[in-house]
Amino acid sequence: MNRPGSRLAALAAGTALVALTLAGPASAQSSGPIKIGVIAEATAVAGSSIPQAAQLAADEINAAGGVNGRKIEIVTYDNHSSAAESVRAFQRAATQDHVNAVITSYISEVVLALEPWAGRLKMVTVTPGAASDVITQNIAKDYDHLKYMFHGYATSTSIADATCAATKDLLVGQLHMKSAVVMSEDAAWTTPLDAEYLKCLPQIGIKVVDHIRFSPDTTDFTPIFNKIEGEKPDVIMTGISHVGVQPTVQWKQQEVPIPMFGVSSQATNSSFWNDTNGATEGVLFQGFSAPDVAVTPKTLPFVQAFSKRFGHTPSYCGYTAYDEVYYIADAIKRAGSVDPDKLVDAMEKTDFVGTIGRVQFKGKDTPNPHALKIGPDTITGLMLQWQNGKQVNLWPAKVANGKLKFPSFIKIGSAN
Amino acid sequence: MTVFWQILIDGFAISSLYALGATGFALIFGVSGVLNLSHGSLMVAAVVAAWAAGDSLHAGPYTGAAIGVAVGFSLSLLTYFVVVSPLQHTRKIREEEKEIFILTATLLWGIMIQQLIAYFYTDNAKTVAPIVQGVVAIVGVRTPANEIFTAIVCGLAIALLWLLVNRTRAGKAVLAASMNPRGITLLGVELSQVYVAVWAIYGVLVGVAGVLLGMFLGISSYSAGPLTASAFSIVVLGGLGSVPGALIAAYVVGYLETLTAYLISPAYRTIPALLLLVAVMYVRPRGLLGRR
Amino acid sequence: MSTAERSHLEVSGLTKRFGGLVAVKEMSLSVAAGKILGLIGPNGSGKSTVMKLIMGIERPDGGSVRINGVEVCGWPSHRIARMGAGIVFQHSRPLHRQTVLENIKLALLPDKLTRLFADPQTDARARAIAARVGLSGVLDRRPGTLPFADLRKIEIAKAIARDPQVLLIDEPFAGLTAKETAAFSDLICELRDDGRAVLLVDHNVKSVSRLVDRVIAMYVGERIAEGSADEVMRNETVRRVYLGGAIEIAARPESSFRDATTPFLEVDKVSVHYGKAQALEDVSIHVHEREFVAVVGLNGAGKTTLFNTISGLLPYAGDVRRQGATLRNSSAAAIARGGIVQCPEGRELFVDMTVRENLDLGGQHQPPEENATQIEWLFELFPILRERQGQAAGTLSGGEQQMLTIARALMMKPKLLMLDEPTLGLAPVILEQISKALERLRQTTPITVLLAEQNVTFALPHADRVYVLEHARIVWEGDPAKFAAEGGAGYL
Amino acid sequence: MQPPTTARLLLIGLGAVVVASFLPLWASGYILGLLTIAYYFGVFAMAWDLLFGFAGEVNFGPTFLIGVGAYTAGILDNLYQPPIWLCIAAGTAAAITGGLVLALPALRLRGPYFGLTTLVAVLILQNFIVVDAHLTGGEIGLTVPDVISISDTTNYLIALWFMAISGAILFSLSRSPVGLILQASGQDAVQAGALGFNVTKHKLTAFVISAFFSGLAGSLMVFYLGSASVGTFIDITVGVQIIISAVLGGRRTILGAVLGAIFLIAMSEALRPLGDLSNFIVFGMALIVVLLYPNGFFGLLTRTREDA
Repeated sequence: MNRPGSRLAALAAGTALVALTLAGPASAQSSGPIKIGVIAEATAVAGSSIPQAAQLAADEINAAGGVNGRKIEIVTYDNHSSAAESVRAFQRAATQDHVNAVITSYISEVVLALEPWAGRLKMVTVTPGAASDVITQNIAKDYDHLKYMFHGYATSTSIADATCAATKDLLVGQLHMKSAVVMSEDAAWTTPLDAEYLKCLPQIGIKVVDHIRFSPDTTDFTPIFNKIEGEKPDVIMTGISHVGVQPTVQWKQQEVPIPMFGVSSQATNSSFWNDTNGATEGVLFQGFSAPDVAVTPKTLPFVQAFSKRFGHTPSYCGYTAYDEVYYIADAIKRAGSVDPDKLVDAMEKTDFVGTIGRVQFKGKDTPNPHALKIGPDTITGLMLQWQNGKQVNLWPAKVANGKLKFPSFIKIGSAN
Repeated sequence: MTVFWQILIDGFAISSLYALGATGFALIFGVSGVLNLSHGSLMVAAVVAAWAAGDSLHAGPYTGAAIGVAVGFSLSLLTYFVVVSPLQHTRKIREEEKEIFILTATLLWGIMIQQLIAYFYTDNAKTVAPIVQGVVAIVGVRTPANEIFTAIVCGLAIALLWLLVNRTRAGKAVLAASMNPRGITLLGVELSQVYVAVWAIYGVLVGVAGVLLGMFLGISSYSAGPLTASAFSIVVLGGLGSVPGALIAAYVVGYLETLTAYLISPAYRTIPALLLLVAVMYVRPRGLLGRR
Repeated sequence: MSTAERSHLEVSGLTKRFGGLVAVKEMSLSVAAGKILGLIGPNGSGKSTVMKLIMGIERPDGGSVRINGVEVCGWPSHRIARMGAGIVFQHSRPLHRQTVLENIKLALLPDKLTRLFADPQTDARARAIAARVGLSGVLDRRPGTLPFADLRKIEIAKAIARDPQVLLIDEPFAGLTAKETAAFSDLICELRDDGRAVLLVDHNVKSVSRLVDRVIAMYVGERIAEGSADEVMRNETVRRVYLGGAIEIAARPESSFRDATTPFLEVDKVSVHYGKAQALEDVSIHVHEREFVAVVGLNGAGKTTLFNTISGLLPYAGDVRRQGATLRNSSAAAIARGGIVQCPEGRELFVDMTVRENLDLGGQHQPPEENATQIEWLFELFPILRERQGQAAGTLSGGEQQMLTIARALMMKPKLLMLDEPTLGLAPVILEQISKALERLRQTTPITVLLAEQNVTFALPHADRVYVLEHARIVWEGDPAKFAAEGGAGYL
Repeated sequence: MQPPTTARLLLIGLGAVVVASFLPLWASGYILGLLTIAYYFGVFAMAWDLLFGFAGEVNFGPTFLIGVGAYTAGILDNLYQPPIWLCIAAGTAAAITGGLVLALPALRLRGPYFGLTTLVAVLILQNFIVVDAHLTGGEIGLTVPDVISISDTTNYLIALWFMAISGAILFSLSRSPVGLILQASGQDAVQAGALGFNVTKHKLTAFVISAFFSGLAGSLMVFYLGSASVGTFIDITVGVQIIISAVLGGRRTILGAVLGAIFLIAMSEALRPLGDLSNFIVFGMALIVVLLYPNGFFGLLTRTREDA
């Protein structure tokens, strides 16, 4: 009669013990190294570059003497692409490992889940790859509370703008295209993107003949492509991230005679060529960086260092994460302290030329504070194309390293 | 008019894929009453294996496909011997509770496979190098040769299965076992052997279905869950344990999805199929051709 | 009619169809307070269905069920229960994680969601009931640890917890030893003496004759006789149903079989339990090569259990030997391949397959050409099967299915053919055909047959020797001639 | 060997909770955050176990109830910012309604059919949320402006005592007369009916109770996390976690579910450095327990076995 009771009692203590074993020694505060937490998706191609690039930057900075004599230490957490796990990791970073800033995730769901926590735990947090406009809109709504969040990557809207700018020069200017079909996955992040497409495309003389939104878990794209073929547009403006391999492969298989152009997050991965068995030949996709495009003097050195150390080129988040470590360090230096509020002030004054361009954040009173400024004199973005296994940049002209080139089944101007 | 043909043709390919995927699933349930929730993971494993073979070993499409099928096959047997068979024989669990335990166990097993794949090959979507390329025009519909190839292979595989089951002694025994396991024992057939045979057949089917899926659409380790769910619902819709039912259901679902994608909106592709399923559940809980 | 007031249970014109089959037809019965009615009939006679219909577990297609004059026909069973009917199921499934006491308390609980705490007297009442059925000793034990008889007592206790005036008991004595049976009978009598109306459902009159005031005998859904136990036992129709008509026999003396020393099949002191229920108790039988042995006994006596034990489908104590070699370690399939083939009571046909396919499956262990000749021979034996070749087995009539079952077994070229209740639910004319076929087998082939039957007239003409199985034990052994005199007596 | 009595178990449970209440004195905010989530999952798992272990219904869609509750509360707060308790009440109510809508027809089905229906309910909900992004925030999730508290300790204690109270209620319920009837209905509906119990009524109640706690816990968790997303509340994998917690902890024990939940979360956290291998290992361990110790942790601890 007695045993099981006592066993249970033992368990009660055991429960607490489990917790204990997880608790490491709390580390020192102001002296010692500056800690930057990196919460990212180790098994996703896009995410896996984030901790690597951050580490690279940290090592470079430390080699150069660190920040105010303090070394930078990168603490990484794998979030298994899950928002819930990210929150737990974030709590650990802040209250257990006492990091001074966090770089996290390319998934908007994760970043948005962390945003309130950044506010609660007063933790300067920067995302290297999420695109949702909501992140910065939230900051605008509740600046005092959420000002610790910084959007280190372009918002959907500004990505659409960058794409339009490229469309103007490449498709309208060079190929005299007149019509387009907007094809996006039906998801929250594409809502502002599509809205901006529909606004800016007509302004540059492209008629949007149809606007297709498909379920993100679509596997069979034949119906969609058939429909588009029927409408005979000059180009398909894409807004895809959750899917990428599937539509690309089926576009090739079905030999859709219309080029795909626009946002295709998966296409920015260097592994995309292999994942699609080369089906991506000729696909155009917007980006802010590419392995052999010297966007700034810093880009190529970074890519070389990165490839040398990790054996493969960085994902798009790699570039931004690398820059983020630098400008966080820079902000700490300027703030002369790691106090969150001081750090935020310094971050807001960031003016830093990184691997993807000149980094400046929009001000407190803009509709989306702490978003990157996108434009000719800050970050222009690129328009790349897959050409036999390589990502070739076509736009803007001054950093282009190739010419438009389409596979044989593409019929340019088939409409007219 | 062309829309009609488009729906007819596209629907056929995707439906055939569903059919192939679900057949094995139904067979297993029919014979041993096991719902194998690691189904999707096995398919994904086959695809990734085929892809990896092409990617890292530079194997040709045929070799790649072969390797994929082989992996599906061996994993299926592994599933049976490591997870299912022990639970079927244990005395620790009351018979009436074994169902939930086998469900849970295969579920866990599936997740383990999925995690392992993600760990080694990331969760990116993968596509298997297609065996045939190019486009063919059928009644004015430009159709990828691969789509036709897929449909044909599925057809062949199902036909072969049919022959195996109806024209060979071993196959007959399996079929009989699915109708009346006790009867077949009394005729001197070892059920344990039948089970192994069934899991072997299932393994091949899963492998083939997976590889075709990988060539035609491409899948990632995330697809494991949805794949299981779709097989599950198709089989229930057709009537648990009835292979013909599963076939019919597969085409119903496939065409319903294609219709929705064409005529309503690609955004709502899956919803009508789900609703139909629920409706059938309530109107005819045994499914279309359900026996049990 | 005036009985309506007096009798607690009043059933009239009760009818139930399953698809085409009429399971219960225009059944009427009435049980008055303080009386016990026995409802008897062989398997498939519909007696259990009647009970389920009364209790509302099955939905009647017509008729009336009155409890204390209240029409409850078609009500859900929980409402009928509240009207004062209780049922004791043959198979008990108590709550395994609860103690005996808790199991009894369960039955005392009101059907309320708000009742979060059992009211204090519940416990006392539960204990009282337990004492009454003789469970006081084991109140805090878990059902899993109790003998079968106690499990049955728990069922009774649960059934009487709500103090029902109408008590239905399904096969009260199935699986009980003689001693337990006696104790159980007394308990039932007490319940009657409380002024309850008790309906006992069982296979044969004998087991309940001590208790019942009146007996109704059913056959294929209809009442064939009613009266006192003796009357019913003497009733011609009943005798025919159970014993069949006059018995002619053609036995060969046991000594005439050359393997007299070690018989082909020996079942040696075999005991089998279903959970706690004793299904076979020290059963020993033997069958010589080429001999035709009949095991007669009523449903529930253990015939099927015996066969399944021989076929290796059940775990058992004791030993089963084939030509002196134990079968303990061989799988059911191996035993069948070894030539001991069973035609199961349930037939176990592959209903969606054609007759021919079923036969082929039987012959799958032999080379095709042998099968061809074998099938030819079987079509001689059962001509009807030839016509039905291409038809799905499920669509055959009962008799044809039975023939197919036998034929399928014969496809395996068995040394020993075990026939379990081949006559079950078959029309006399079909029996005739099957009987002829068996005789033909016996004459023309070296086959050994072990036949389990409750229909004695069918069994005896072929049998060389007869065993009588009763309540899991062999109670009589001898040749058919003696059976008519001794064994038959008290068989009903 | 007899398992401990209801009162005794509750006492020990209370002891454990009291001990756990003092954790904030020395455990870091991270540990607290970890356990906070674990406790909410504990409630999910207990609610599931009531349905499976007692009513005998395998609900593959616990996240349907949770999701409906969580999102209703979240959306309400997002749109109108009423007082939080109102949102939570609304979420709970919605979950109960959802539970009824699902259960009324679904209870006519048995075994895998019932399971599939609940599974489909989850898929449909998921589709709806992704498609109606303007209302639900879609796949990137819904940000909730208000939170109950931003203090780790407060959140921790709320979760802890919420779990403790839910556990006490559910556990006593399971051992109360109603629980007894429920168990009887789940085990043998025919017999339960013959004993005069309205089986459907009782199973429906079980479903509603399960929905109540799932919805309530879901709503509370939204206001702890400050955001709701498919990945955290609705995804099938979340449901899988819940089911596994319950089976691991020991089905038909209610309290065991909590152990299962804490184990799963603590484990996956402790093994985080291993990346995706961690999940592989955690689920591997779970599989081993299922294969070798079908009675789960609680079974091992209390030696509760069905027959012996």
